[in-house]
Amino acid sequence: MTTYPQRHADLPPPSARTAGLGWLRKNLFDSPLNCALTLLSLYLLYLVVPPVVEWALIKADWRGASSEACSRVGACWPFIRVHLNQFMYGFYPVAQQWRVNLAIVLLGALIAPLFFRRFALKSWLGAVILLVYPVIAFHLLVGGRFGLSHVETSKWGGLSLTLVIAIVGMVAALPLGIVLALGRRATNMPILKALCVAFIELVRGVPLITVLFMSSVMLPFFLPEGLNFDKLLRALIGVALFASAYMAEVVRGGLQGIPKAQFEAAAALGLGFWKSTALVILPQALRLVIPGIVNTFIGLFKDTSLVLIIGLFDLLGSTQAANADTNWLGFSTEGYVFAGCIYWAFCFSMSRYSQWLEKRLQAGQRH
Amino acid sequence: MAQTKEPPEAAPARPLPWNDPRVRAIVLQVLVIAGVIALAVYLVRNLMHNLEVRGISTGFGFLSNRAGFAINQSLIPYSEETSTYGRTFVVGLLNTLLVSGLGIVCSTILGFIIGVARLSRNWLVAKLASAYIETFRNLPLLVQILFWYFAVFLNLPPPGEALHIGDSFFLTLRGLYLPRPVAQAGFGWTVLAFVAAMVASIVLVWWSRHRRDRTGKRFPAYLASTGLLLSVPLVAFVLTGRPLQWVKPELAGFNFVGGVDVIPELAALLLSLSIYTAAFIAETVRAGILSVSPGQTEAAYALGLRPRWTLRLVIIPQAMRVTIPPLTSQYLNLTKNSSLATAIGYPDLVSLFAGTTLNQTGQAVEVMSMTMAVYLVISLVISMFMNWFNARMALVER
Amino acid sequence: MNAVHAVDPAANAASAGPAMVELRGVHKWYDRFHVLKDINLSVAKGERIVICGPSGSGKSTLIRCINRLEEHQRGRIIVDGVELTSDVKNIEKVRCEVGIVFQQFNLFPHLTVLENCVLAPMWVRKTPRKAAEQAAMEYLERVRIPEQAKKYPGQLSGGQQQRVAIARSLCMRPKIMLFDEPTSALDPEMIKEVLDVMVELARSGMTMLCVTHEMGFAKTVANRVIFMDGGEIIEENEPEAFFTRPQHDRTKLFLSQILNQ
Amino acid sequence: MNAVHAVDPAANAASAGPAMVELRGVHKWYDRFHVLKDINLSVAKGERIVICGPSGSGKSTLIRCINRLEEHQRGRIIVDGVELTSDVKNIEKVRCEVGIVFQQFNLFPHLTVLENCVLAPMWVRKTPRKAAEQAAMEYLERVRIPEQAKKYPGQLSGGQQQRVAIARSLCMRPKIMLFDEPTSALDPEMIKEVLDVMVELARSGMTMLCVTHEMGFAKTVANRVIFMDGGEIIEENEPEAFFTRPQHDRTKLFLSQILNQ
Amino acid sequence: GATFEAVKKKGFVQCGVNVGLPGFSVADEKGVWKGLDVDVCRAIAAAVFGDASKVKFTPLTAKERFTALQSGEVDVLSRNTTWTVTREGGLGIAFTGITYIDGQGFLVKKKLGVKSALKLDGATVCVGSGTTTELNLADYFALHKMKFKAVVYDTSDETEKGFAAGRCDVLTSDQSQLYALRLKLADPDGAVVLPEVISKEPLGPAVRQGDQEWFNVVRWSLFAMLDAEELGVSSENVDQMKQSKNPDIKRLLGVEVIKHGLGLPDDWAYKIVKQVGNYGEIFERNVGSGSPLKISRGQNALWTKGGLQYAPPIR
Ligand SMILES: Nc1ncnc2c1ncn2[C@@H]1O[C@H](COP(=O)(O)OP(=O)(O)OP(=O)(O)O)[C@@H](O)[C@H]1O
Ligand SMILES: Nc1ncnc2c1ncn2[C@@H]1O[C@H](COP(=O)(O)OP(=O)(O)OP(=O)(O)O)[C@@H](O)[C@H]1O
Ligand SMILES: [Mg+2]
Ligand SMILES: [Mg+2]
Repeated sequence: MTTYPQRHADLPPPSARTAGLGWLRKNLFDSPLNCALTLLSLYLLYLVVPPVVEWALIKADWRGASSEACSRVGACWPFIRVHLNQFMYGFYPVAQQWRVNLAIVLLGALIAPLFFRRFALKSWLGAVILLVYPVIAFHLLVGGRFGLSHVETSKWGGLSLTLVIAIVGMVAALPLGIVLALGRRATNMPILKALCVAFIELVRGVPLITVLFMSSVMLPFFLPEGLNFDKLLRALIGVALFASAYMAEVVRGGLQGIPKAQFEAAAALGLGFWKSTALVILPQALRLVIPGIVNTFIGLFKDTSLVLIIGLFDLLGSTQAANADTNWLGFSTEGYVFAGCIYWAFCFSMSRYSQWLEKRLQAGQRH
Repeated sequence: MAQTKEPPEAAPARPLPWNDPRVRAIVLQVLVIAGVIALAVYLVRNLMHNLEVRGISTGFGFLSNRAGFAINQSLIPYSEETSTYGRTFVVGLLNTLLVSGLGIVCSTILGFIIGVARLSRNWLVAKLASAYIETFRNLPLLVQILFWYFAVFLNLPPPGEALHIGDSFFLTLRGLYLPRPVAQAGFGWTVLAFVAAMVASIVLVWWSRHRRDRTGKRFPAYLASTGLLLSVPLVAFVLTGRPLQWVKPELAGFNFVGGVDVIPELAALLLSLSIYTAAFIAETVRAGILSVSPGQTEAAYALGLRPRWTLRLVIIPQAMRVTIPPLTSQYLNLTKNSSLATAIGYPDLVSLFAGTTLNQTGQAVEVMSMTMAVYLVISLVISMFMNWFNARMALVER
Repeated sequence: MNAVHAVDPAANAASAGPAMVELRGVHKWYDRFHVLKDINLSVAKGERIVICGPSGSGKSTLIRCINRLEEHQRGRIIVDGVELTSDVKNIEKVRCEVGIVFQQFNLFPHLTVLENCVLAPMWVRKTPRKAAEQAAMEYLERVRIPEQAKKYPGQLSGGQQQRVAIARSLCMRPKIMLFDEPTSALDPEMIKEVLDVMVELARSGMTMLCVTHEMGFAKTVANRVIFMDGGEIIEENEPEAFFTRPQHDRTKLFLSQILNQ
Repeated sequence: MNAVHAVDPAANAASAGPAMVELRGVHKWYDRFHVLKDINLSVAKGERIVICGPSGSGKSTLIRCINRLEEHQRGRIIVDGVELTSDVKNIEKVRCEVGIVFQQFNLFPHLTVLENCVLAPMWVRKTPRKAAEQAAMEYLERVRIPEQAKKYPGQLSGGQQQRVAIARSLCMRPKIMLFDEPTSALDPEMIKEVLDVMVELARSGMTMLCVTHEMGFAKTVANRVIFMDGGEIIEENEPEAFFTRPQHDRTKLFLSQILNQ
Repeated sequence: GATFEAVKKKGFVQCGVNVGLPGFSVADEKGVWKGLDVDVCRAIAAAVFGDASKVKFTPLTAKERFTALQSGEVDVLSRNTTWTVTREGGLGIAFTGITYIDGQGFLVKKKLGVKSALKLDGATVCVGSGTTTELNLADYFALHKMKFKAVVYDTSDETEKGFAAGRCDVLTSDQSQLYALRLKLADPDGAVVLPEVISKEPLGPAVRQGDQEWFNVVRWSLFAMLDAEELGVSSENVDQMKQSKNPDIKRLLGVEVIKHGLGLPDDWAYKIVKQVGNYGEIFERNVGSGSPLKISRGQNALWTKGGLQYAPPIR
């Protein structure tokens, strides 16, 4: 029989091997294979980083107002500065650009509180963003009322157009996607289900640019003569339909993640189909798939660049227009790099946000 | 258990029709289908009317008309003097299939490498892999395509100053030129030797597996058969007096002639599609590997299996199950994204058929419906194949 | 010897009133599988019935048929004078009168305890929020967890969750309560909490049908115990007689098993 | 008072041979968390040791250190004469001699039961398939499920799966078997199936280290019971004495809890 | 007709133009469209609404243009489009006249040393997709038994970029565009236009078939500009010219009312000339001496000046 009366105190771990050289050894050189991989990676970095830094920073030109100011050995950033207005607003009249800014600031101000966990009026604010804000933004951007001059959609462009398409697409795709997903799960209504499946699969099966082509130049074929509507609106519809098919699949995943027992519990309380769906099922299902939704948004945001192909001058379109500027020929790389950086910044922050959400949701915390 | 049972009653009474969910379902569906049909009829009638009023010819007769324009890259014989619009459709389709097929292969390989690299113990490798993923996943594909094409490939040297390896391989902004092999008499022997080596290696693999089962001894069958496949034809080739002529590309006039060339449009499209999709595949692969519970690895290690075998025998077969469905969507996306070829003039289906041909013939409805149908069919075929593959990998459950 | 109507005085007294739940020759199939075979059962107002039987004998199915979570294919089920057919209006009416508590609680995880409780009164009964919340707090007090009202279900223990589920059902002021093994997913200490609440509910005169293997509970509160096997009601008796003098061999075997446990 | 070797006759007989497992002053940290503190333990050939203790006391960690699923940072672990260092060859050698059965079975779900059993013998021991399968069938018979050989793990019940896991370990003909709460993920009826197999294994003279709270099992087969708390071995005794005369307050408290259950 | 009615109802003309072709249609950095084709659209708006600004532009790539016109996406296509029989016969569109007489030519880099198109055997050629240019190119090389490789781009901008980067040896396009594209090169003097003109390329605005009224409006808007030039009426002198005794001018400017039956106001031609200018003015302003392109009138001179531009009289 043995007992061990004395209790050991917790000791600190043995000599921290995890700093400096120790860290290097442990993380980079702990086996021959790893050594090789490390050296290869270093070589790759050597190939890529110095030339890029040299081009973009060291040998770049920063000042000047015309193409003569650029030596062409490095990047020519004045090109971006001169065209910045075009990149941001397209052909939106300079005097009216405050309206675009205001719309964006307003949106930012509305969204910001959503990021705070303990903000009580979240659902009200959400409703305002989804229902009221679009009306405000529409009048602000289009004008023609309240003493604002009318700005045609064909003048919209640049980053602001990209944002408009992306945001409208997101806002429209979510409810559409929910309807489609519910339709796809309506097993007791085979025809309805088949229609939803057909729509989803059809739209997901064809490239977005064919959808855009259809909506931009072929749509009037299908309408009575003289009936016509704004080209931007049609692009928006095309983008929204496309995104809604993807959204439907995401939402369906969420619906599948809700146990049948939740339906039963709601039904047993006397809630009908629509009430239990709206009050019990959807809130849970959507929360479950927030990361998927954000990912769809990222895809949507990137896909907006395709409207270039139907002649809308979004951010990328403006870049190309600027590339064609006779006074500034040969700086397309700078243009693409700049546009790429902006797209990247938006997508990257969204994807980080989605990862953060995923972690938070996984942690199982509620509110 | 005799008991005073009431006479068994028939089915429960029928409710009022408007309270019966079945009736409701039918009515709703009839309404929806009627709405959809009405909409379809309305659209189609407008279409017919508009086409007629505007004097646009309809029908698929145009497919047999002569096309009369040149195509940059064609996998089947095509001549601008004789070929028809129907043929441009096939050429475009094949080009689309070529770039998507190659893209799928390249992005899968690259994606698996990056995905595994992101899980590497080597800090630098893992960070580089994440940087790769974050960079390429968050940039629109169109930007990437335009960048690679205009900013990279078109900045290669012109034919006169081609980068070259010896006098056989040339890289210029007009493409990569490789020697073209032309078989001489007697080359049949080499082919025959190759076939023989193939048969031999199949036998070898079978034999080694059999022997492993019988005696537990292992034999590096794959290595050996690779050796066979390379050496036997080579020996035959040399013995029969090297009956193969290489037509080397040569700079004649404006361009290199002879040889095989890979046009930069294909290269740029393929590169950007592969790089872009690989970033997504890498994430898929990583998720697949992470989805296999660490208990599986521990169990395998505890049995004395080496890490390499654990990966091959235990982890990957299980990771595939999680990986395949998202992988399928990536393949579908890649195929659809290949339609962005139109931005840089690679003659794919959209650019060639839904572009030039549509413009020459003006038959938008026919051309666009054919194009979309083709994409749908390709998507369905890929899905079906992957579903079949997935079903084979699926776990047997109780 | 089947379907002997309850003989003890208490039960008799109860069954004098009109039947709250009446099943006549009910049959049910899952596909080709015959789960309920000619079930006849009449529950009077205020009666407390415990249903037991081996796993798979159809107890849950029976309970779930009563508020139409499952559809029966033959026979009639009449609840509080309303016959259950596929008529949605009737179904809704019945579901308002019948509360059910599941084995797995099935609380709505995205709503607080209080929100769980007021959801149905507000949306189905159209009670104003104030009133609904007041009522909910009363019921939460009755199940002895008023202090948890603002928490989310995920933050409660199993026993607390099950009590919330009971309170949630009660908030609809049902005339009948159904329980489907309400304690079998709980840890032993929590079982008692929940049973206490149920006993109290029984005392207040609620009509109850309860699937449970807690024989102590059955002995304390039941007017009648029903034993099911293979989709049939095999035996039916007042608890005393049921436990001490089971008639049927199958029942004896079953009782020997669970009482030995 | 440390590391006193087992004193009861049975254990003495066994410990006459060389120590199969020897831990000397073993320490382990997870980051800054000190999870094993100065563990000293020597297990002789044929000895059967049961390790118990409250949750989080480091039992699993200890077991897993023995076949190097976890790395210890201080002290020495010697298994069958081979010291565990970061030398891969040694680790492989040890792992071939030590079988482990986890709480969660960890069968390979994509392989049939038989394939699960022959995988390691064929790849590690290079046994011919025929022979490996024969041996596997023998072990499957020993754990009484030869008829399940062609099924996939997903098609088996928990108890059957755990028995497959035992057979799979045995197929490597280990000299030492480690069990980490092999029955705690099982339903009560299945626990017995698995314990029976383990008792039989113990009878056949296998050296075993077993983390379990099945006190019946401990009483039946153990030579020694080890009680751990807070990463330390608190008490160590032969089972009879351990259960009837626990010395340490912590042990008493723990025993009172689990025996009352 | 339906189109004319629809145009009047919505209050502006929807005009399809090139996404970007200097001299013909380009949007400047403020988004204002400029060019010969664009001015034709303005003239139509001036005729219909009396206001040259009542026009909206839809930039179209070569591939989209006919579908856009056919479908009704645009009311008139004024986008350097060649008038051919298949287009008029098969696509359901009608050309209303010729705004620019062009011919296809080749642009090569000077350092290549090529002086004639017949020396282009084996060359790689950059060309815009879906154009007659693409077809003429194939015909020309086949006729002269030469080989070539075509690199086909979507927009003229890309075509130019491809050529500038050296993707091809030759850029082929309508002569007018060649000058414009040459201008876009970093070193315009490093490239030359070869002398051969291998095709007839009459460029003009097109409308959908089936609306004769609208067709007439578009056609006569163009003719009015030509007639104005012939009569010496320009945007500068148009108000004085109203006093002119010349009956042709009086009829043109609506001083003497004639029953033209176009469904346009009497002073429609006055509005065109006043707000947009006569043909000579818009030519010089956009592509001629007043522009960086500096294209001479050549065949586009009036028939009275030895050119081919000829408009029926307004009477
Ligand atoms: N949705 C279903 N489809 C097909 N069979 C079902 C379904 N639900 C239950 N069953 C079968 O019907 C039989 C009765 O099920 P039920 O759940 O009513 O049993 P139970 O008596 O409640 O058992 P337990 O005590 O295990 O809860 C079982 O054999 C079960 O397998
Ligand atoms: N990978 C790890 N990283 C950090 N801490 C760990 C890790 N694994 C275990 N721990 C901690 O180490 C302590 C001991 O864990 P261990 O699993 O050995 O306990 P145990 O005695 O087996 O408990 P149980 O009876 O719950 O299985 C616990 O406090 C646990 O939280
Ligand atoms: Mg049940
Ligand atoms: Mg443990």
